[in-house]
Amino acid sequence: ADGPIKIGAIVSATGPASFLGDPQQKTLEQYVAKINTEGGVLGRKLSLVLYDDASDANKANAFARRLIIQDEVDIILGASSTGSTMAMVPQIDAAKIPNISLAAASVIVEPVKPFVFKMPHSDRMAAYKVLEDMKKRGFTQVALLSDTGGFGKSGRTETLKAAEALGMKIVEDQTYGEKDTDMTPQLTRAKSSPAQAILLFGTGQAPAIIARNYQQLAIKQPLYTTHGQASLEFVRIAGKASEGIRMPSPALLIAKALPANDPQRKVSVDYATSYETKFKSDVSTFGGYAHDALYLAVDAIKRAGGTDKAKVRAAIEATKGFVGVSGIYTMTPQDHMGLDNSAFRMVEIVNGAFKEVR
Amino acid sequence: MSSATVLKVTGLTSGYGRIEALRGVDLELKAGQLVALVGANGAGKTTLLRTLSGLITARSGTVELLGQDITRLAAETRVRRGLAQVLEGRQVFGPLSVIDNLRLGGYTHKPDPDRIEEMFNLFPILRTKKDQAAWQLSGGQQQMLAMGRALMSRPKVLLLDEPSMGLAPLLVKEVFEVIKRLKDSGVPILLVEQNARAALAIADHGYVLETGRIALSGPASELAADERVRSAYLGI
Amino acid sequence: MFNRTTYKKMSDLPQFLFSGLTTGAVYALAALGFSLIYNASGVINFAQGDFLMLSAMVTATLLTKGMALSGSIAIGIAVTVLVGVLLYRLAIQPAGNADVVTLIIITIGASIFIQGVVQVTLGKNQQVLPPWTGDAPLQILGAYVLPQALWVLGTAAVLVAGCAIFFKGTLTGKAMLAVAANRMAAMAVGIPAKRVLQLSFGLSALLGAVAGVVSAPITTTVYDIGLMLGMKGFVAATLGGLGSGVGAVVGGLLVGILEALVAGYISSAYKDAVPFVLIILLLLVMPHGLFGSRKTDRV
Amino acid sequence: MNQRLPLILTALALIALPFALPNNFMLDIAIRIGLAAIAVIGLNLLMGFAGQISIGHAAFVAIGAYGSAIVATRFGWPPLLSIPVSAVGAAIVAWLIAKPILRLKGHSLTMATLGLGVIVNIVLINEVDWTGGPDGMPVPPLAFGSFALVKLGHWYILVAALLFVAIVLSLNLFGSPAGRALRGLHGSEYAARVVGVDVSAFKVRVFIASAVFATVSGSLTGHYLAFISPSIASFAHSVELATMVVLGGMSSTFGAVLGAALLTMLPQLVGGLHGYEAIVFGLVLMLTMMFMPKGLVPSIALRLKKNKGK
Amino acid sequence: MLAIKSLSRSFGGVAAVDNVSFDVQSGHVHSVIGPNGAGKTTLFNLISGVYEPSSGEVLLDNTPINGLPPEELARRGMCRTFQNLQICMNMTACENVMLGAHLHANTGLWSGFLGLTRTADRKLEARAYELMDYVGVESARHAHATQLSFGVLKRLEIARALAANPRLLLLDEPAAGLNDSETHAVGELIRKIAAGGTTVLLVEHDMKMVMAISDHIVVMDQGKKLAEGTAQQVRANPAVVAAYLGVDA
Ligand SMILES: Nc1ncnc2c1ncn2[C@@H]1O[C@H](COP(=O)(O)OP(=O)(O)OP(=O)(O)O)[C@@H](O)[C@H]1O
Ligand SMILES: Nc1ncnc2c1ncn2[C@@H]1O[C@H](COP(=O)(O)OP(=O)(O)OP(=O)(O)O)[C@@H](O)[C@H]1O
Ligand SMILES: CC(C)C[C@H](N)C(=O)O
Ligand SMILES: [Mg+2]
Ligand SMILES: [Mg+2]
Repeated sequence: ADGPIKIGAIVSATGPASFLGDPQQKTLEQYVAKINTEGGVLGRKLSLVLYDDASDANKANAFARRLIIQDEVDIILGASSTGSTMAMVPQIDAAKIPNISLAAASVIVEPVKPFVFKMPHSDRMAAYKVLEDMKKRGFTQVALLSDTGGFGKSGRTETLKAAEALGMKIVEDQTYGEKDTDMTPQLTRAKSSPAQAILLFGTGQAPAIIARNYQQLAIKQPLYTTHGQASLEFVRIAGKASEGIRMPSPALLIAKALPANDPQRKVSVDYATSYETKFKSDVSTFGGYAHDALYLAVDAIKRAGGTDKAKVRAAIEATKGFVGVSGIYTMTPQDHMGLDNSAFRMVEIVNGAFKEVR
Repeated sequence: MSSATVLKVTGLTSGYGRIEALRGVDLELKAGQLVALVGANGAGKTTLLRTLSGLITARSGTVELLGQDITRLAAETRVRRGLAQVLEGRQVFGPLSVIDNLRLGGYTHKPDPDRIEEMFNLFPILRTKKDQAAWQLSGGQQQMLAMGRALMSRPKVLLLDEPSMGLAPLLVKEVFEVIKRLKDSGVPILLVEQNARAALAIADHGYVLETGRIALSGPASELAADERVRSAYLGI
Repeated sequence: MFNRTTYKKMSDLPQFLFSGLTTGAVYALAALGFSLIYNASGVINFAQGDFLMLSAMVTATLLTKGMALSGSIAIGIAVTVLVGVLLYRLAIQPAGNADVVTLIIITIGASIFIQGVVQVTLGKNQQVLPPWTGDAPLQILGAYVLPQALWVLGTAAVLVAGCAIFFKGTLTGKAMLAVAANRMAAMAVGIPAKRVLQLSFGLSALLGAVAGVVSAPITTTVYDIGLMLGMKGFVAATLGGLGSGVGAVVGGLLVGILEALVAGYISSAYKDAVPFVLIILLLLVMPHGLFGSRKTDRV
Repeated sequence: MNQRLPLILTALALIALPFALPNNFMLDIAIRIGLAAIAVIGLNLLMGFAGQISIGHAAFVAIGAYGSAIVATRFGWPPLLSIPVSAVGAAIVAWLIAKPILRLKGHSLTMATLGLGVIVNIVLINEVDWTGGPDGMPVPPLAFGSFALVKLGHWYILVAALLFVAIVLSLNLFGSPAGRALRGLHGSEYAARVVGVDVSAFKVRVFIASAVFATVSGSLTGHYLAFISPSIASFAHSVELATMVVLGGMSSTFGAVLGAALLTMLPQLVGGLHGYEAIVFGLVLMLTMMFMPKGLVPSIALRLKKNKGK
Repeated sequence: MLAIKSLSRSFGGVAAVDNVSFDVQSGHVHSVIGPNGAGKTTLFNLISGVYEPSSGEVLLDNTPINGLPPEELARRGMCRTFQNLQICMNMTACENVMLGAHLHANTGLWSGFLGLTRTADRKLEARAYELMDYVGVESARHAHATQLSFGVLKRLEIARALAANPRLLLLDEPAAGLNDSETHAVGELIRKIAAGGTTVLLVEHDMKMVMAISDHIVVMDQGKKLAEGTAQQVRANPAVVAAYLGVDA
């Protein structure tokens, strides 16, 4: 009787953030088709309306309006980056349409906005996870290298705060541009500083180059990055230089190594295999967020019994123990991310693969 | 001197965009001849020469060079076949040196240092400025350079668009002498000159162009004596 | 802000300089391509950066398909040169006597188009080429230098010398300058203007292509890296004096070194802004760049 | 030349448009086009009239957007005041940098404007406390006293009215002595100077004027989108603005509007062609310029004239 | 009204103008002649503020004007044409002439934006048409500058300079590209301009015109002043004949 359920999505399929948006687009298309062949949701088919904001926040804003007014979608997934998400928020608020963002920064859900939710672990959680691991290894002086994009910038702020809270010291605080091709000057300064470890906070292409620069300079201090690098793609580009790098990551990257009783194992392995078979490229956690967002939305729509926006919103907020590839989500009116630090695992790159550090 | 026709133009029309600047021009240049083309500003003289050398494409009509139809040929092919032109308003290659300007005049031919030397002898001032950028030359010096550049290719047919413009009286005389000498050495020349009197004086034949059409033609001496020509172009 | 100025060691200087030189050499090669097309047509080719990207992307893709490095590089370069020539033949030449700004917009369109095609056919993933002669860094004056960086510097030197000889020593090179100075006069002396322009696009695509494959082992490549490289190349070319080969190289190296020194000694946050401020100041003193020719018209 | 007719037609078109548009989404696009067009009309004064190419003009759009947003949020001024304040601020910035920068010619100038854009972009990214950094910042709605502008229809009326004013101003300037002085210094600086045109003063003035157009457009854009991020000052956005000018036709006021319209709509039109957007977009850009090298409006005008002639 | 005092300018060691002095009487037609490369155009460029002199002085109405930019000189009543055409190719012929009247129009940006100059502009346009008729390019009334032939552009420049209503008019080879009849007409035009009270400084290679209309002639050669005087005096000067005129001039 009812028409299809319209899922709107805005991702950065092109532009500097395409490493995020591209797997997200692929994932969404693949899984919407999959759900439809399995009979849809509540007897209705899903119909995906996806736009590429080309990594431009203003375009994201325009497309959000288009999804709302023209395409009349029932829910919006995305955007890929914090900037694009924040540019959409005013429209989301005004239209009172549920939104699940695929971007990380805490600002997206702090303060809580009634209709805005997000999937990835926040930069703050990453900062704590990394600094705590450093502290465990006895490092208290840290050199920080962050990119000037949204993720790096707020990651830097969170790291500075976390360091203070943990009684650690950021002795070198360097930045770089997302499109830079040489970060040896910044690393040289980190190398000459009394830092005992280096934290790289950023996403995109530069970190792989940084890893190579790090190797070139024969730096001794261990290098940490964040879930912004959580993909084998990073290992492929950085090559040998990625050996020994540690980062916090969702379970997805170590899916096959998870114990059989781990609740995330099945869903993670399934997603990783089907993505890798279909697209012949490495699965990434970024696509994983899209996977989770889609299933979370579907789950909420089922529980809401339809696409009434207020009901779906309430259903998302009431999510409990939803098992995704990125973690196990439990939303509350105060927490629109629904993850805690346990969903984050510290991994290290060993022989070109991710190994969980215990 | 009745000999072969080197350049034969029939029913030539040409122009710019919506403007039709030439409307069916017939003209002939015979071997060893110097033909003068006169006409008021905007009559279409420059347009005619540019169409002949292929800088503008003809809209209809034909141009034959040494018996071959060249109406559709590219400018560089025409140069290679022996056509050379001195452009109106000098048009030197400003940033390039004087000597490079001359070298490029012989672009379609083998490098020819002797010829450069000949040009320097013809216009000694160019020798003293040979390494200077052409834009630094005075107006008249640039005009000499333009002439020298055109002669570099040892043309078989020469089109001259106001070669005496901006030259001092002594040099005007000299340039006219050069033209005469070239003609005597057997190079047929089509000469556009505002200095109609001097042009007709050395020409064998003349054409008067008015708003894109040939209004008059005949032996140069007859034209120079023609009442209409005298009042309209010779300032008498 | 704490710690901004804490650990600035003079002993790091050689490292900064070498880093700057290497990035600078890539900028220089991009700048050289700009200068070449500019010399022949007065056009700023916004697709210049995409030439660097294209050759590296094609090469990387062929490598993953199992082809040998040298063969992949050869094809990568050949494809790029072909694209350069086609850009002229299919997009610039048909526009006829259009204004330079119009032609510039066409190159912007071409840049977007090329990126679009690469992204659809070769993918959006970051790619990297293996270094030509190993990746064990060498120690020079206390700085760690990748062998590939020496390749970049050497290639830049060779190409610059080649360009200098081409423009100073060959008639074709001069004809190229003549076409830019006065297209009509060039045609009138028998210079085949279209062929010369086509050559200039082909050559600058070649410069870009070589720059792309020689630098990709260090910088990595991705379909949209051209914009950044193009912008830096343009800055370098203007700084050195657009149209001057030496200028392109000096400009490129200077921009690279400035970036490295500012990042190393002043502020990595403002590392892109500080060089721009300096460059603008320099242009105010030398409006035609370091090696640019002065005006070329008289009244 | 009759100036009235095109203006009357424009007014009619602007009035009729909302009734012709099928839905609010189209109205939204129309508003965005209008906002962009105001900036492009201003840039056309600088590029089309005076021939000073700028690929850093997005800096002024950004100054308008952020200026207005910062004044409104950090100081709590009413937006109605924050817009003129940021326009004045931008004018002062423009005035300060215009004189030295506009002494440069050709590509050096282009490069300097590029630098200006990059510098503004970097400042916006780095001064997080003021601008929210790369994540951008929210902008309060435009309010007149207690009446806040949120309805699309209201926005349309405001933007259409301002666009109309901008068109009138630009057309007026074109045919005035000041406009001739600007176009004259574009054609030949020497010629303009010997007849008494104070070239540098005129360049400075038109730079400021075009900055103010951009600022007003930027402020309104910020309020309209309710959110701004540094990408508004990006190199790509600057190039987009310059492209709009050339695409529409250098020095043509209606061309500026058409250029803005085309480049604003195109991404929306090709938005569904996943992966192929860039290819189509690039092709359209190239083909338009190849077959209408003088830009849309002059080329179309020429064609119309030709047909009439026949 | 104009006094040139020991004016010099060199380019890379070559003295293009070398210690030249002379006075120009108001209301006269004053010509500067000399071989190609003698320094005439450079002299014009020095007087009109395009170049700055290496040494020496230019006085206009007894006040030094060295180093003043062209636009300031225009305000003081000087205007010129160029040997290398400087026509604004992005405007119509008529607009080029109207541009000449810049100093006599309301050129405020605000007035422009607000359209306050419409009526005044109509008058300017009428005046421009008048001037175009006056210099004999009435056929170009509705043409765009790009559509005109060289000779027409040359005269259009004179019309533009006249539109400025200058007290001192510098003409650099106004007859180049004109035929004898047209040259004759321009000669008469210059006389008329002078009769109207405008001082004319003329560079020209057409001796017939120069001799016919000049009140005073300065001869230059290799940057230096070679001779000076009336047409008869100059013509009789053997040095001038040798360097420039040739025997049968
Ligand atoms: N580039 C152009 N675009 C449009 N029309 C042009 C162009 N050049 C010349 N014309 C027009 O074509 C006609 C012929 O011009 P042309 O230059 O051939 O005349 P001309 O006889 O050489 O004149 P002059 O003696 O002034 O040099 C004129 O009406 C002129 O206005
Ligand atoms: N900007 C410059 N740079 C170098 N040399 C110059 C420059 N301007 C003029 N010259 C030189 O100064 C000399 C005088 O030039 P100028 O143009 O004044 O001559 P002119 O008398 O006007 O000659 P013509 O009658 O040929 O126009 C020439 O030899 C010229 O090469
Ligand atoms: C790690 C990514 C999911 C974060 C993303 N780059 C952002 O801007 O928030
Ligand atoms: Mg002519
Ligand atoms: Mg001269």
